[in-house]
Amino acid sequence: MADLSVDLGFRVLKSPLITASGTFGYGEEFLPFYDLDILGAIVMKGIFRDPRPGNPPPRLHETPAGLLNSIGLAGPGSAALQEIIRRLHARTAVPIIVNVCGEDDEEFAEVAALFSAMDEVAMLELNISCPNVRQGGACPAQDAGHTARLVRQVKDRVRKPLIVKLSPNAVDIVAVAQAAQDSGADALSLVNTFLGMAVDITTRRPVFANVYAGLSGPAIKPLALRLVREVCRRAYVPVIGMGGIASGHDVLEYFLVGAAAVQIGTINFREPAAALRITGEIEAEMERLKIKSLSEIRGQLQA
Amino acid sequence: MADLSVDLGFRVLKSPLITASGTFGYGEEFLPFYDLDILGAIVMKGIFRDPRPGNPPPRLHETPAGLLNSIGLAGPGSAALQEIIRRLHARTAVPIIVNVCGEDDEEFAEVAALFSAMDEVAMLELNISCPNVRQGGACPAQDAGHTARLVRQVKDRVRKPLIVKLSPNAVDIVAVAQAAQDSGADALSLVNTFLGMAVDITTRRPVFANVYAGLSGPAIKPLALRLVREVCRRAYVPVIGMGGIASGHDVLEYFLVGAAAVQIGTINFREPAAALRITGEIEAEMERLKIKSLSEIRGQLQA
Amino acid sequence: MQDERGLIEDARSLGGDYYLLKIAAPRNAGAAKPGNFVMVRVSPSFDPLLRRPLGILESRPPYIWLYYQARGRGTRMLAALGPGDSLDILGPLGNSFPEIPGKRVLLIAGGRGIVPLFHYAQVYAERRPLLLLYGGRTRADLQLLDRIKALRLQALFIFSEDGSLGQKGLLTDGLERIVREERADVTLSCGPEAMLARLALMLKGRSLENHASLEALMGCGFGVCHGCAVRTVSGTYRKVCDEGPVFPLEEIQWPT
Amino acid sequence: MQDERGLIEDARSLGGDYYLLKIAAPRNAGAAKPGNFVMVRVSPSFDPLLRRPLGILESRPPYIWLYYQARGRGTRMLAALGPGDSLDILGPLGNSFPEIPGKRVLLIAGGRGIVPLFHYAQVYAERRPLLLLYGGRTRADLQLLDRIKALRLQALFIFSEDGSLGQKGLLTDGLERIVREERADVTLSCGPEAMLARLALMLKGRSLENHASLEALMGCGFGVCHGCAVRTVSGTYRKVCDEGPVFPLEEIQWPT
Ligand SMILES: Cc1cc2nc3c(=O)[nH]c(=O)nc-3n(C[C@H](O)[C@H](O)[C@H](O)COP(=O)(O)OP(=O)(O)OC[C@H]3O[C@@H](n4cnc5c(N)ncnc54)[C@H](O)[C@@H]3O)c2cc1C
Ligand SMILES: Cc1cc2nc3c(=O)[nH]c(=O)nc-3n(C[C@H](O)[C@H](O)[C@H](O)COP(=O)(O)OP(=O)(O)OC[C@H]3O[C@@H](n4cnc5c(N)ncnc54)[C@H](O)[C@@H]3O)c2cc1C
Ligand SMILES: Cc1cc2nc3c(=O)[nH]c(=O)nc-3n(C[C@H](O)[C@H](O)[C@H](O)COP(=O)(O)O)c2cc1C
Ligand SMILES: Cc1cc2nc3c(=O)[nH]c(=O)nc-3n(C[C@H](O)[C@H](O)[C@H](O)COP(=O)(O)O)c2cc1C
Ligand code: FES
Ligand code: FES
Repeated sequence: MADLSVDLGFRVLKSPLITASGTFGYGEEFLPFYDLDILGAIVMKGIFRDPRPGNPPPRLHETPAGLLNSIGLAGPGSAALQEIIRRLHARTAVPIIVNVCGEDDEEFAEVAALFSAMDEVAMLELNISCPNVRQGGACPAQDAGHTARLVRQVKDRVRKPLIVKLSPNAVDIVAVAQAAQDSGADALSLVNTFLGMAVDITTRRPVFANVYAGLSGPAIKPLALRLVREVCRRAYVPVIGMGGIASGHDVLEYFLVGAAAVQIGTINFREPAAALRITGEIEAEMERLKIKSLSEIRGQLQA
Repeated sequence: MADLSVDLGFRVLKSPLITASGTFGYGEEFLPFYDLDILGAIVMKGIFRDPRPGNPPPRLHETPAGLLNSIGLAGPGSAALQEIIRRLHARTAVPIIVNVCGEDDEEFAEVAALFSAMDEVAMLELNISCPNVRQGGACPAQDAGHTARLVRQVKDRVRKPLIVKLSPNAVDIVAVAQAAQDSGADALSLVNTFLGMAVDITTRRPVFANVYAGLSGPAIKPLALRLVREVCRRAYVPVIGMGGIASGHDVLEYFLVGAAAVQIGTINFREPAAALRITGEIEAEMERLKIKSLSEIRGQLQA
Repeated sequence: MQDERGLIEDARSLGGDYYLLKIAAPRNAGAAKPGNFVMVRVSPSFDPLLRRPLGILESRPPYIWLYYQARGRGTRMLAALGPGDSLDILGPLGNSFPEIPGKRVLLIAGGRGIVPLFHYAQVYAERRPLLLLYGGRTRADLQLLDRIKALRLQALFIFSEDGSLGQKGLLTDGLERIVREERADVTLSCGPEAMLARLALMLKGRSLENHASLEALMGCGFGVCHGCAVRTVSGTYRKVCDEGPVFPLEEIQWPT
Repeated sequence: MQDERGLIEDARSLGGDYYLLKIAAPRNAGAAKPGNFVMVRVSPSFDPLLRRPLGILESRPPYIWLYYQARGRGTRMLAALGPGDSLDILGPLGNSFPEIPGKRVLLIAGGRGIVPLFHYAQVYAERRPLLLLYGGRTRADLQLLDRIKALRLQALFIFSEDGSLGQKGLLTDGLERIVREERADVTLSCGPEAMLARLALMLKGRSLENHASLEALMGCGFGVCHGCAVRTVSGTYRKVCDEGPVFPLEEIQWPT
């Protein structure tokens, strides 16, 4: 059997597959479908300090091969998540990544510090790129200066590896990526959802109360892959690629443009055991292509 | 029957539906499918001064609900297109829009002037946004300063209404839109294709020789609709919306965010008589919503 | 909860956009309780991307029956499938209607809302008296009458808005009298949002116990996406897929 | 050229990924010439977005027959359709093989490349002697032999790489001898690119007239997208859909 492990420098993962924040609940929900231990890691749904109700419905809108969401980061707050993590950690050895959110820089730092202190947590992912918190989709990751300040501030308060999650809606995603790594990010992950919208022509209103929502799913893969390549060309820290991944073939494409690991998101909704299938497909592709380790092809795009 | 006409200010079109450049050949190819006269206008495939062979194959790659293309603006050159336009004009009364391209500003102006002088041509569309001319997808529409210079230069040489076609890959599309209208554009059209890519994992090469290609089709609709809304909020000239339109419902969404007309592109490949079907669907939706004219809903999004 | 490959045994069009599917899905069939639903993947294509939630009409292992209205893109693709085709079925999902022994239960079904209530009646009608109030716009919305009559209900009241079947009017027109004359203790309901909202208003302040099964847009169906939120009277949100689809009628903030 | 709604009359799996479809499509059937193809919309879904080009195997109005290999996403969806399903068919498209009366014609088919050549034989075999050289990797790639034998060809030469049917080897192994012994004047060929490239090399400089039917990625099939470009020896591009799919073998720049 192929060796699926990947090396992020600061940590080796037994598989390149990580489940993306907001698409995997708190892990527990997937225990009926497969042993989470086959995964490289799981990312918890984004968390703020306090409980949040989330946005009013509708929160989803299906588009061709895509999904618009405006969940609004509904969640139980940090204290409750700590409990959930302890419970989950007792049932599985899969590395747990906490997706840290904040209304302002101080909240980001505080939440990050809290989870950095937990033994059960492997890494932190700073979600500076959620389009559904403020109306119009503004977020720190749209601006390199803000990103640099925020990453430094958080980095000062944490001891765990810090992944910074970037937005495809940034004016210049490569500049933001550089700002993040120069400010101490241990890894970068991208992309979060693309800003999009839909209109209810009968009511003449936007489908979503916030007007814009985030687009994910297979529809965005060609766009996300290009952005991941752009960032990988300038990044000296490992890049975790995502956006529309639905097959082992997709995973290898992300590796060829330079990703060191990948996340799978929306596909988990459609197919709860997607990670299991994709793991098998990665192995099959590696065998077909006679690759012993994914590091052999990482960044090896001949362009 | 509903009145489908739309007023661009400088010209009234009998239908909001225009067929998009590069997806409708030179019009003639669609004569077997329906009477072109049902359309508001047709846009010719992009044209340079001289004949161009286009890019090496593969030039297309299908993605979920989308199409990546890197045709490279293959075409017979301006002189041959003039002949084609005369021939077509003899067979149909549909307004003809020429999609003007150039390797540099001077070529844009020269080609525009040439077609501006033709009686058979109704308007010009300046294609400053094609991602497939240079490697990496660079084009004038990525930069407001360049756009302003180019539009002024072209405007000085033409007497026909000038539509400027914008790129969704611009760092700031709203700034480019403003630059274009301030420099004399009579209308704006958007979006051209989004930069994306695909990888052949067997050869470890990008699918396309130019690495990046342009994504079109239903997959991009939520993203394009949002950009059209952003531009409409600042535009004082009419905006022609496009990106993934495949139904009458889609057309009305574009009108609600502020479009004054729309273009349909990729759907023409899948369904040669798409415009005929969509025209019927627009009429049916107007009847259902009790709208007498599309101007009643243009920009009427309640957000 | 299982994601299993079901095999279509029988697929029929019943008229009026309604379809009935018989599917061999032993794991779902073995575990289904009245009120549960499944998430069905209608196509290997990514368009539509999401599965569709459908209630379980009946379950007799190894089979389950689905009864649905083909209106949109996804359900129309489902309607194109036939015997021999297979279908990914995730379920059974959600909570179920409470059994509530010893009470007089009135089932209230609007159109396709019959689904979970039919299942309920099929499981419990032998054990105790059940009443069914069934309404639709026209007779086309009131399918399955033969099967319903075979259920041994104590009473069946039928309404159609156009009078093409049963009494003419909305089923809520008959509610008042039926509740009173039949001395119902409990209502279990499922139907369009407007119908449930009207029921909530009419039943408010009475001594009945009321449970309703809700519909909502669903991304996953098993609690992870938070897409299926419904607002409660206390201002918080509940997830229809795993905290429902059955809720106390009074708990939901209905549109006014 | 028509975009018509065809009705599937018969759909069969022939083994080895190969399928045969019989479709009522009177307008296409009435106009089809050997070498023409159709663009088939495999699903109402936008995934796959584009139609698939498939050659016309046979046409007897009001029917056309398609013979295809289900390998990728689109053709596998096609394989899921059955009698009674409808299918949007755009065609007939492209040019056709020249008739070339009075010559000794050798048809060369690799695998599914049999399609346009079968059609050619079906139309012209009664009028003049035709030879067929037919090869594949294994016997599974050489379907339709019964139908081929019924065509009254003058001679049939079969090759399979694994020797499971006919002679063992590539069909090009037999080419030299057949051309010589059977004194062929013309070759008409269709098959994998590597096979056509090899033919071009072997036939170069000889006095035969050679025409090959090409495959290319197609966006539209009727000349508007320029997606189907193939490079010619003169360095220009030709569109396979409307300038082809049949080209003089020598005109194409084959990969080396
Ligand atoms: C728990 C539950 C049980 C259900 N049981 C049944 C049943 O037994 N029979 C039946 O006919 N219908 C049932 N429905 C409704 C059914 O799920 C929708 O009619 C169906 O999803 C519509 O899909 P579409 O592809 O036809 O529509 P489209 O318009 O193509 O759907 C677009 C999107 O909207 C969603 N959607 C549209 N309408 C609804 C709706 N009313 N409720 C939920 N999602 C919707 C779709 O799932 C999809 O994500 C149930 C819904 C829920 C939540
Ligand atoms: C003129 C013409 C006639 C053809 N006739 C036949 C026939 O009679 N029988 C048959 O089995 N096949 C035929 N083919 C090949 C057939 O079109 C492809 O096998 C089919 O399009 C593959 O689609 P897919 O969904 O299975 O593959 P996918 O891998 O899902 O396809 C992805 C994309 O690649 C395209 N594609 C993939 N392979 C090819 C190919 N070899 N040629 C063209 N496009 C391709 C698809 O159309 C689609 O756009 C013909 C091709 C052409 C151009
Ligand atoms: C319903 C939903 C909720 C999400 N919530 C979060 C979140 O809480 N934090 C975050 O960083 N990303 C969130 N995302 C973004 C995903 O993690 C991922 O970046 C994105 O969906 C692209 O990947 P995909 O195309 O594989 O889904 C969410 C996405 C979806 C669809
Ligand atoms: C194959 C192809 C060729 C195109 N060629 C041109 C072109 O020559 N000039 C231009 O301005 N846009 C060109 N476009 C962009 C379309 O006109 C349109 O802006 C884009 O496809 C988005 O619309 P759609 O999603 O409806 O296709 C081309 C698009 C495609 C798919
Ligand atoms: S549908 Fe995903 S949480 Fe309910
Ligand atoms: S396939 Fe579109 S031009 Fe040939």
